[in-house]
Amino acid sequence: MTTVAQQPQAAASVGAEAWLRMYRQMISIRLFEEQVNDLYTRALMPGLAHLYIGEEAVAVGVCQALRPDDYITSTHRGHGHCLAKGASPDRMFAELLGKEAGYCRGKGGSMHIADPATGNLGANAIVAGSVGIATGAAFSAKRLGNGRVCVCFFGEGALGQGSLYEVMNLAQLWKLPVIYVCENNLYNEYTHFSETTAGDIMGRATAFGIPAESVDGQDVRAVYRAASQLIERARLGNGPAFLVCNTYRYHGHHVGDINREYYRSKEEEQRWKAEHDPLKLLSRWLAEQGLAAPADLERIHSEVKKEIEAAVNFAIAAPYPSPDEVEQDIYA
Amino acid sequence: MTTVAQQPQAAASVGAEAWLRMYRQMISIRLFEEQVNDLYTRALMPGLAHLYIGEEAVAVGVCQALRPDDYITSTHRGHGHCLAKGASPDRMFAELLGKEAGYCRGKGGSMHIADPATGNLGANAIVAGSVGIATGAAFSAKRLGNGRVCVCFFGEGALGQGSLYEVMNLAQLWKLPVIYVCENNLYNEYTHFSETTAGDIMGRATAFGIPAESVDGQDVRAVYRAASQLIERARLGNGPAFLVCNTYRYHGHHVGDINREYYRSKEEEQRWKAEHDPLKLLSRWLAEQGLAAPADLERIHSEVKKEIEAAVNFAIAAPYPSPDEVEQDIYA
Amino acid sequence: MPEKGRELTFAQAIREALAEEMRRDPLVCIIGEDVAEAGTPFKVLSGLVEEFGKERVIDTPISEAGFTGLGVGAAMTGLHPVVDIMFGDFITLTMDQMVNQAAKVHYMSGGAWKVPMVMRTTLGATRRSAAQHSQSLHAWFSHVPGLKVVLPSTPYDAKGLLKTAIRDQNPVVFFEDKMMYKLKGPVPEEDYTIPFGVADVKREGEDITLVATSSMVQVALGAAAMLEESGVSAEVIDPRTTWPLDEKTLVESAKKTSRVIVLDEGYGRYGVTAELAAVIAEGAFYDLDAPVRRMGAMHVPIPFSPPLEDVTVATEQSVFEAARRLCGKS
Amino acid sequence: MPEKGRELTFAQAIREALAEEMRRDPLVCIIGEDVAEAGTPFKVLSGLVEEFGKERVIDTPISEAGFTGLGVGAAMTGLHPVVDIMFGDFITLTMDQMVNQAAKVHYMSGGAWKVPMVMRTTLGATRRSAAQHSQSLHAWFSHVPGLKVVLPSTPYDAKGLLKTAIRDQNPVVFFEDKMMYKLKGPVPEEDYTIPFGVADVKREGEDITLVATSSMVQVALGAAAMLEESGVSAEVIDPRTTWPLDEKTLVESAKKTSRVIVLDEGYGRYGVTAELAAVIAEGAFYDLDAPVRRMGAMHVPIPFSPPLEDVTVATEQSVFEAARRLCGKS
Ligand SMILES: Cc1ncc(C[n+]2csc(CCOP(=O)(O)OP(=O)(O)O)c2C)c(N)n1
Ligand SMILES: Cc1ncc(C[n+]2csc(CCOP(=O)(O)OP(=O)(O)O)c2C)c(N)n1
Ligand SMILES: [Mg+2]
Ligand SMILES: [Mg+2]
Repeated sequence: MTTVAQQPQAAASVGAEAWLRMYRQMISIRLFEEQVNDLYTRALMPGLAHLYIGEEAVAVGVCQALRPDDYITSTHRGHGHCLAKGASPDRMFAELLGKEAGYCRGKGGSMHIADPATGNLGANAIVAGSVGIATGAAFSAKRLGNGRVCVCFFGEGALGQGSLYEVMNLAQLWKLPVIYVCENNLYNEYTHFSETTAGDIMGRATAFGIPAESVDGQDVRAVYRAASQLIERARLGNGPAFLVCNTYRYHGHHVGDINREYYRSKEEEQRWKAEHDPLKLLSRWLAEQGLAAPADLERIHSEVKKEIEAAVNFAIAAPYPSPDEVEQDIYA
Repeated sequence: MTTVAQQPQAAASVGAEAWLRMYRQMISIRLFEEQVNDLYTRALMPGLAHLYIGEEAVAVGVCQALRPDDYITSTHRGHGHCLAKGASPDRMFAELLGKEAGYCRGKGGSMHIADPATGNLGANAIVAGSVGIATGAAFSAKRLGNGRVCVCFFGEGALGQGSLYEVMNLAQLWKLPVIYVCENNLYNEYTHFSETTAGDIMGRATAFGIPAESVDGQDVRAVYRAASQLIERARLGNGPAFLVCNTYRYHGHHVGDINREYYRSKEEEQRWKAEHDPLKLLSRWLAEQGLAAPADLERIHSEVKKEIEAAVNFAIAAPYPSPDEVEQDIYA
Repeated sequence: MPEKGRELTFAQAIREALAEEMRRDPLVCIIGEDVAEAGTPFKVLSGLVEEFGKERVIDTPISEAGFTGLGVGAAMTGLHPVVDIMFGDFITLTMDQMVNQAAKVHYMSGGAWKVPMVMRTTLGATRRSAAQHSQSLHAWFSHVPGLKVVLPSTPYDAKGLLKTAIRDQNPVVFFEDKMMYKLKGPVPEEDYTIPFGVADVKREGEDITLVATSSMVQVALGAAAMLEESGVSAEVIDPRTTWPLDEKTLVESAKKTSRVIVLDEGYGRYGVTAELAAVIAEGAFYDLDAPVRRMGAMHVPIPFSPPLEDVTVATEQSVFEAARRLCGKS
Repeated sequence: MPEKGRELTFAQAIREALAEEMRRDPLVCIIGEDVAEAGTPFKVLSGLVEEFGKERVIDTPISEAGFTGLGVGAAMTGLHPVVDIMFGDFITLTMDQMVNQAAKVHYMSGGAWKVPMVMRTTLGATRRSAAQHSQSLHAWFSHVPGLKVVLPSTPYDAKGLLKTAIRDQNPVVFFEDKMMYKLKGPVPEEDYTIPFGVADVKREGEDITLVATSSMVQVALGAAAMLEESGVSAEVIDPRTTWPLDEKTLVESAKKTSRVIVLDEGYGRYGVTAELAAVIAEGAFYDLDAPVRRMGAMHVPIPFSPPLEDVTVATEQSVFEAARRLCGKS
């Protein structure tokens, strides 16, 4: 559907630096999430969290194709999206711990991180809860003519929710610049998606005349390439698109979901980690292409590690909001 | 998708008698609705009603393919469905006038006629409001193994509602015997469906792997043939189907919608009436085939006319429920 | 409230408020089913699309959840949408978007995002529209922190409150009694707004307070006129917004008259009458001479049949009788 | 309520009620997200799919509106579905199916069709789940004629009331406090049911009545124990169903003690506390020594941060203090 003239410059002009930036972001998400798991295990984090480990290439590949002022909406499994869109780990950890310094002053927690500065309209704990918001942001962008687009991230579980179809109809009728990114990690909580999803996923968008693509969500280059094209197409006024990223979460549905054999096998998990790890795939390619030596990647890794550790320590040390903040920010 | 072995007997064995029965039913609906309009104009009917005139072949063609114990769900434009499924005009008129003798003891009115005896689960005044109920009835039929199917009638406006997609997904996953019959009469109230419907309608069902067909909804024979096949297919355990019937309402969205030029032209209305009238189409064919002489059809017409007149008089004479019935039937 | 001058219908007042706000602020737009050329089935919006175009008066598919959600996102990102839900009964389809999204975005984000949107919808029975087109479900939204809920009862209030709603930076739900669209009343030409959370004394009186919302204000005023003839002086108070709620004015009137009837067209049970009665019973505890009497819709799905439907809501006569009984007059 | 014998957790009591009813009646089935092998995220249903199979314990897509609607249709046509809505916050998505369909089918059809279905869902905060997973929205359903609403507070009540719900011929919404699943209490082995509309006196007392629902019953009992030590004798009454509502028991206790606090975990504003307070203030008007005090959830979206979340709901301590103040003791 995209013509050559509409091909984004970005995809063509990406060089080593950009791939290393994406590598750094993926590592950053991975290490952030490992810390989250650790905070949970050490009983330092209130409530639960849904880890993005294994799916890093999706958020990073897509968000790299966005402008800083573009919008995203995110999900319960949202830390990766927030970080990839530019959030800083310290205020994110602070939010996860319910601290005043958090992005939402502690009021949102893991599932509600939002940040106007990075165009993050917010993570959402209602499955498909943000599809309307994302479509509305695209509606504003079109009306205001500011050239922005919105990416709506959701898991394949959201395909069960009717509101997704309502807004895809609106988006296509009105040619809104919104990209629906379906992260198919194979499971709706504890149920395999094949038990909940009739027909072919791509048809769910093409039914509305919306172009749909499917990519290997573990390959950040593939994600970036596909996302860039669909995003530029939307930016040029050609309307919405649908991108399925096939991926896998390495951990449980949430940090407390430890015994998973009743719904998926250890072998399956092992296979994905061994054969489809987004970090390994990118680092291997970088090495093959001579774009980065192992030492470069190691350096990035240790830099990020330090950053993340500093961030988590910042959050642990940060104060809670005072109880009387409970009645602030109900109304603007 | 249907194989020859699954072809229903019915479609093949239909003879003159059946076509005449359908003719009678269509006339019956037409005259019923004309009376409704008249009741409204004479200020004898409380509230409003949505006339089915012009669309008779859809309800009749589909319901003729059903068993008496099969289920239907209906819409705000539901009189045709109710009559075609076997309701009697007297109790229907009584309901429209809010009388005790009505199908719902006057509590439902035009938009809520329901009748267990004819498998009518009820008309519904929420657009797409009955798609869940219809799918649930099919769920029961499958679980109880009683061989029933359910037909879910709705206007093309219901394609806007997400719940339709939720239940189509369920129906296909669980291979439920439900036929979604989309009556595309071109308008959602006062808006042309092309302004509200992105993509191709058939795709809305095939996206879920549900077979979809489209027929001339003015040709009762085409409707009957298509419906028979999909219904038998469902009855045999092969799951749901989707049938688009292309049709047209001759009157306004409701009886009070008189000046319609701002959303559709008189010429368009005239063209449909002149060229696509379901009664004319069938009577012409019956004559061509030598299955009925004009006199036969005239006789049917005058018989039905008498029936309808008697029915409306019954309803006008019938008493209202006593006010203390208001607190009955809230709970079973 | 103006005594003289120009009169408009309730519907005209709504339309004028929208037109003026749309002229003032190019970010205001209207989104809903059949809002453009049709001007809604109630014709409330007739003429707006001609002035503001289809870019700002936007017909939607029949997708209440979808376009309400779109409104939330549009409000967060720079527009000020007025979302039109044709019948209040259809808010059932928007509860997730209104309650889990619109109402909570500002708070959950620690104040980072805001949702300046208005939902306009209807309430009210006795239109022979049966159970799915006759409900008054404003109690649900009143229960939800983060929303504001407005219930105008006169053309004057409708215009002034709708302007306030559109200028508010929060999600506001605006309920219009569909039986009142043709009601006429004075509406000045000049720009004015009416603040939320300020009850209006629609009529002063000494013996009994009738607290009434929306459609029930007119009923209360009718009953008050009847009561006057029978020697009972009734004060009629309209909270105008159920949230924020002007408790003070309600309580003070109750203290003054010592007898109160609370009227609302929503179901009485677990509805608006319960909150208002509880607030008054608590605030005027030592001054009440009789229990607060609640008159909401009868606790039944609204029946179609006219003789049944008519008994489900309070009437001037039934309020008159209840008030006399409460004053020990019969 | 049994004094001795076998103890079960609240979750076990629910599971046992379901298992027994499914054995008794082959038409009962469970429909919801992750109800089968996963047994729900709260593990309340563990083991049921093993006994009853995937034909009767049915995992669904994430389609709350869709499978609730399917439940309504299934109920009308011969099955008796128990629809599982994982978090009470998601009832927002089912309002049209529950309110415009399930609640009205029987009435609108003049009694011709009935809808024997149960919706099981949760309520309650303080789980650090933030604003979209912590609400207690049972007031909405209580407002709707045609539905019955059940709020068990003990394992014993949970089992007996759930059995009654499943045997009822109407749509019943059953709210379980998710923080109570591990609470233990006596549950007899024999089959029993508990009728709807009968409040339970959880503790007798003389000086003050604490009317409490669901989670708040345990809070009230804790506060009552504290009060006893400080010389105040508190009666604790649990209505158990908000609809039908046992007004008589509430009013009589209020008349006896003359002081009442009403406790509910839903928002106080336009919520269950308002209805209960209004009923009591009216019924016990001449016997109350002080205004009925309402303690619902604070009128804010539930915040994530523990020190904030903790102040949004009533605690034993806050009830203790309020009761003492009401009794003029501090
Ligand atoms: C409306 C709604 N229903 C159910 C849930 C409970 N829930 C949380 S996550 C989840 C599964 C989501 O699966 P998917 O969309 O594939 O995302 P993933 O967790 O795999 O990233 C469910 C059912 C919810 N949060 N919201
Ligand atoms: C949920 C909902 N939204 C809006 C309406 C108002 N309404 C009644 S009929 C109708 C148009 C329906 O169009 P369609 O489904 O094509 O049926 P038709 O009237 O053409 O038979 C609308 C918008 C409604 N009844 N329910
Ligand atoms: Mg998934
Ligand atoms: Mg139509």
